[in-house]
Amino acid sequence: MTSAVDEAQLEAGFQATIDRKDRIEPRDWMPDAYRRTLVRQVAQHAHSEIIGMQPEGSWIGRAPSLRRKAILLAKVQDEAGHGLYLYSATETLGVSRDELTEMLISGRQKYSSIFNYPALSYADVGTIGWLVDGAAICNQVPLCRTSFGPYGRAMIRICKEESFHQRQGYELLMTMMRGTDEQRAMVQESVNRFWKPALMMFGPPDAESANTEQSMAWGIKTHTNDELRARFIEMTAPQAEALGVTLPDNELDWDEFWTVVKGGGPCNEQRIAHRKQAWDDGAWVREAAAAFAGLDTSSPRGSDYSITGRQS
Amino acid sequence: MTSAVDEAQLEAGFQATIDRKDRIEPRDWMPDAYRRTLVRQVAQHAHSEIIGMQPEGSWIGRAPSLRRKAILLAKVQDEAGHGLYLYSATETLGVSRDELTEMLISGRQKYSSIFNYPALSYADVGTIGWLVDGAAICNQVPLCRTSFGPYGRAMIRICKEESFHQRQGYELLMTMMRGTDEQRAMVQESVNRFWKPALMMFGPPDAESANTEQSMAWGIKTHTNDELRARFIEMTAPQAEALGVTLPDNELDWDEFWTVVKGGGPCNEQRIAHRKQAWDDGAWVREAAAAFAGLDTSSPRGSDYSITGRQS
Amino acid sequence: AAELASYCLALGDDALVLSHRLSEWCSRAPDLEEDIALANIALDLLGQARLLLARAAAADPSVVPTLPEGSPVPPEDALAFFRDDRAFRNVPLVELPNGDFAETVCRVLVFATHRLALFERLAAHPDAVLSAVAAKGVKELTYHRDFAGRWFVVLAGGTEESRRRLEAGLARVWAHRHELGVDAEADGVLAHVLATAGVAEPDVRPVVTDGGHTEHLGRMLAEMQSVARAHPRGLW
Amino acid sequence: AAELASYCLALGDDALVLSHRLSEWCSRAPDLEEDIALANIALDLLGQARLLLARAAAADPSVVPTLPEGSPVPPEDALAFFRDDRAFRNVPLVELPNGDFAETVCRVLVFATHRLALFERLAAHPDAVLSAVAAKGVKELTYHRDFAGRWFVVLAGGTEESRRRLEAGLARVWAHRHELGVDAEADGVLAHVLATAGVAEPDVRPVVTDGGHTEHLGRMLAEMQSVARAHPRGLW
Repeated sequence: MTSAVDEAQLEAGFQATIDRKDRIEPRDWMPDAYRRTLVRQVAQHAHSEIIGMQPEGSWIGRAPSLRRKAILLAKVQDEAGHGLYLYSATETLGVSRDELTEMLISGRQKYSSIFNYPALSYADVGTIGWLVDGAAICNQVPLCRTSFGPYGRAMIRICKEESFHQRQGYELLMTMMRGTDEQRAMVQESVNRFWKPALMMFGPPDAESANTEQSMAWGIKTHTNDELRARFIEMTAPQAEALGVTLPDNELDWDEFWTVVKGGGPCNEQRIAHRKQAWDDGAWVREAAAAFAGLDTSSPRGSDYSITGRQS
Repeated sequence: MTSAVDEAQLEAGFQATIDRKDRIEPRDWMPDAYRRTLVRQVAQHAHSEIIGMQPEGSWIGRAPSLRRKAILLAKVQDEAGHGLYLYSATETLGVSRDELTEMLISGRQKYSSIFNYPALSYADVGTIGWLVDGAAICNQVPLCRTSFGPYGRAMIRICKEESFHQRQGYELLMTMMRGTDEQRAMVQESVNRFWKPALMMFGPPDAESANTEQSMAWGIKTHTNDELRARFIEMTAPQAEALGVTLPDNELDWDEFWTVVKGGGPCNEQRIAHRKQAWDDGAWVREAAAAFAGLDTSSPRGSDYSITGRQS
Repeated sequence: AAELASYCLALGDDALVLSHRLSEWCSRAPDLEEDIALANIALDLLGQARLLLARAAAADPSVVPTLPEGSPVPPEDALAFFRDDRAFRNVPLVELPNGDFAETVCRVLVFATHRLALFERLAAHPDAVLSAVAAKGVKELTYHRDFAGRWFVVLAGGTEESRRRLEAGLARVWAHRHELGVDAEADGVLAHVLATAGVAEPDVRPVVTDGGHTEHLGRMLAEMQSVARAHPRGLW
Repeated sequence: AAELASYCLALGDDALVLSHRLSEWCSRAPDLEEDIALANIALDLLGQARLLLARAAAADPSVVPTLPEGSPVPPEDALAFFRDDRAFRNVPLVELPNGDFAETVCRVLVFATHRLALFERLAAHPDAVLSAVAAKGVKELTYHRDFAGRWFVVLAGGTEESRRRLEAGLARVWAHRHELGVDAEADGVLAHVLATAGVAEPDVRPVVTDGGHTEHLGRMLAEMQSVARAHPRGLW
């Protein structure tokens, strides 16, 4: 057991590491509250990637060209990959993917509320890339310098891929704007629906944001919600002009935000039910893999077992 | 226990009833073999109605006009109704619907092999009405005079509805033939696929038909397979001409027939799996209804319980 | 006339979309009697949809999508098969996937109860066509509501599993109930059914839909419109 | 050229249709690793499909459906999105619904094993495009086969349930195996995998398909082609 004096010393060392912008690593001492906050934040981020596969994923089967089908499938696959890195980061904090998935499914952990809005047309695939991934990047670029090492390194890789997705989304919208009148109307209608929910992705106004202060002191957060929101609006306005769409005003309905966060959004139940179904349907496969691995506990994926010995 | 002498007397009375074209009723004495043959035949007929809902049913969601959607849904619903009358007829012979359904699902009882061919275009909805229902009517009209009362009476009602379906199918094809070149090609392609399977609905050539002789003596069957087949071809040729389609030749591949009967047709497994799924998925509902009815054992359907007392 | 057209479209689309969902039960119901009954309800609603879409098209021809010249598609079909999902006016409640039999029973109960209360009033509507559709619909909807109401009571009092499923299905439907509007008459009938069945009103937060659709409608229309759209000059 | 086009269409449609089925697993796989792996296989097959459809269109432009004048749709998309199901040349095996993960594993195993054996030979095909597609495909298909083969062995040796599901899935796939043609090399590889897993070759009757399709393809294309067909002049 650590004495109070030791603890104060450890805490001082921890804060010093943060203050000189060094990373905290999994084996380093860290305050329980820091660990809990990080688990909550990284898990929420991981869940957002996984739940975020659904709105766009529902359009893979209807992508209107083979090229777009390949781009969209690869993008949704990347989101699964991001989920994987982030769940791995939480595993270094001592929480397993299974535990986190159970917390997601049971509603004890959240994911980004933006994914509780439906994707209703192919233009939404573009808009999600442009605005939703764009807002995510604004939120996440500062997190590349976040104090917890595994999280910061995951964010560097994720941000790189997200920028690529954002450009692809914008390019889809640009192409559609050069198409038919109906397509242009689809793009505008899609932007109308996503603009305000995208702005809400930065979280409530600073005055109402409960965790900002402590998170900033810990180097988990580096800018306030309103700062990031303003930066995003500034970045996006000229892009909208180049695209030829009108952005709605920036008046946000925070009652709607809280309703959606608390489970009353258009798709909350659908998203969780989809994830639960996939998880439950896959239980026998995960059990079989565990049984096969036996005491070894390594999953078959990791093995280099080759059926024919001719693997390239 | 009935003595041998009594049994001979009963059998003579039974045969006399048949010979003077009177009906055998459920409470009448009948030979075990007659009962078994009837159960097999009526059950097979009932199963055919129920399995026959599937190929056309898969097009209800894609019917290309609201009028056609209504016609098709009503037709498939009629097939459920036919199944219901026929299962009721077998119940008078002491076999319940549940038992028969289990025998269908486990493959111990058959259904008409025609439904193991897929319905691949909307023209098939018309062709199934014209050729498949047409062949069924040829088979069934004589059965209206079959010796077992409940079966004969069910057939009268069913044949009336089947004629209506046949006319509707033919009318759909006629309409499509007045449409685009693509539609005309769809009709011809559909007729090409269904013609021979429809001819095989009359069963194997007389020389190979195992049960014909006894069934004719019992008044369960009144014409041979080949007689009925020839009658159908004769009836259909001028209809094809009026429609403007070419009928394929009449050379039948009996190896294919037996392959399909024995389970190797394009859709055998799909049809049974679909039926099994529906039956299994509905088990909890049937159990709930039975539990609710309690000792009464009547199902809620039969009750005249009204929620509000305002039922019209 | 534009207002009448818009109103008829909304009522017609509700009927069309729910009819399509109910027709998905065809050959899949728990038993033949329910297969037939659900097809009956689907057919009644399809009939209502056809009359209402035709009335909408007659009241305001501008609501009908433009088709290639020489297309023989009648207005009711142009509306059903050539409109994009975003132009559909139905409530999200009717486009949700069927769920199990219990959820279907709950949806039919809530939908038919509300629509019946509305149609009883619409039977006095100044538009002769709409009032006639409503008057005919009252009889049909009474049957739908009573079919669903009987099964509601049976499933509530059947087995533990049927009650669990019924309550879960009711909660899902109840979260969309506000889309049907406020109606004291419907409230009374539903309260009576729940009381008879001994089921408590679900404590659920209404789903925010803002007059939009769910992701399910687009998928449904992709299937429903596929043949018609592949043959825009087809005769059927 | 017509023969080459027809051959490329058949190979391309197999890849396109199976890719679509595999992409249906996206966000639904047993775990993230399998979600990613199945998407990889789907992407590889989609890539093969694009090259093969483009080759078919170049070899014989008459296979490409006619689109409205001024339509910007490239040949690969005209073939994928504007052909009727009856013009698709794929084997029925690839259009069957996914079933569970075990059935998917069996389908990928059998399909990739056969296609790999074929592509190894096609790498020497006189048509430079086809031979290049085959040479690239060999590497991809080896990965697909080994992914499926590893899971085949795991599911066979996992739990009672996984073995039961694997055997049931294999039987369903095996009944369509003849559609891929006779291939001694593939036979050998599959026999080896089955032996390694300790699974007996299923004793099933081959399903009669006569070069036709199942009812599943039409439904799949109704979904797949819906957006493209709603916007025949669209730019994407």
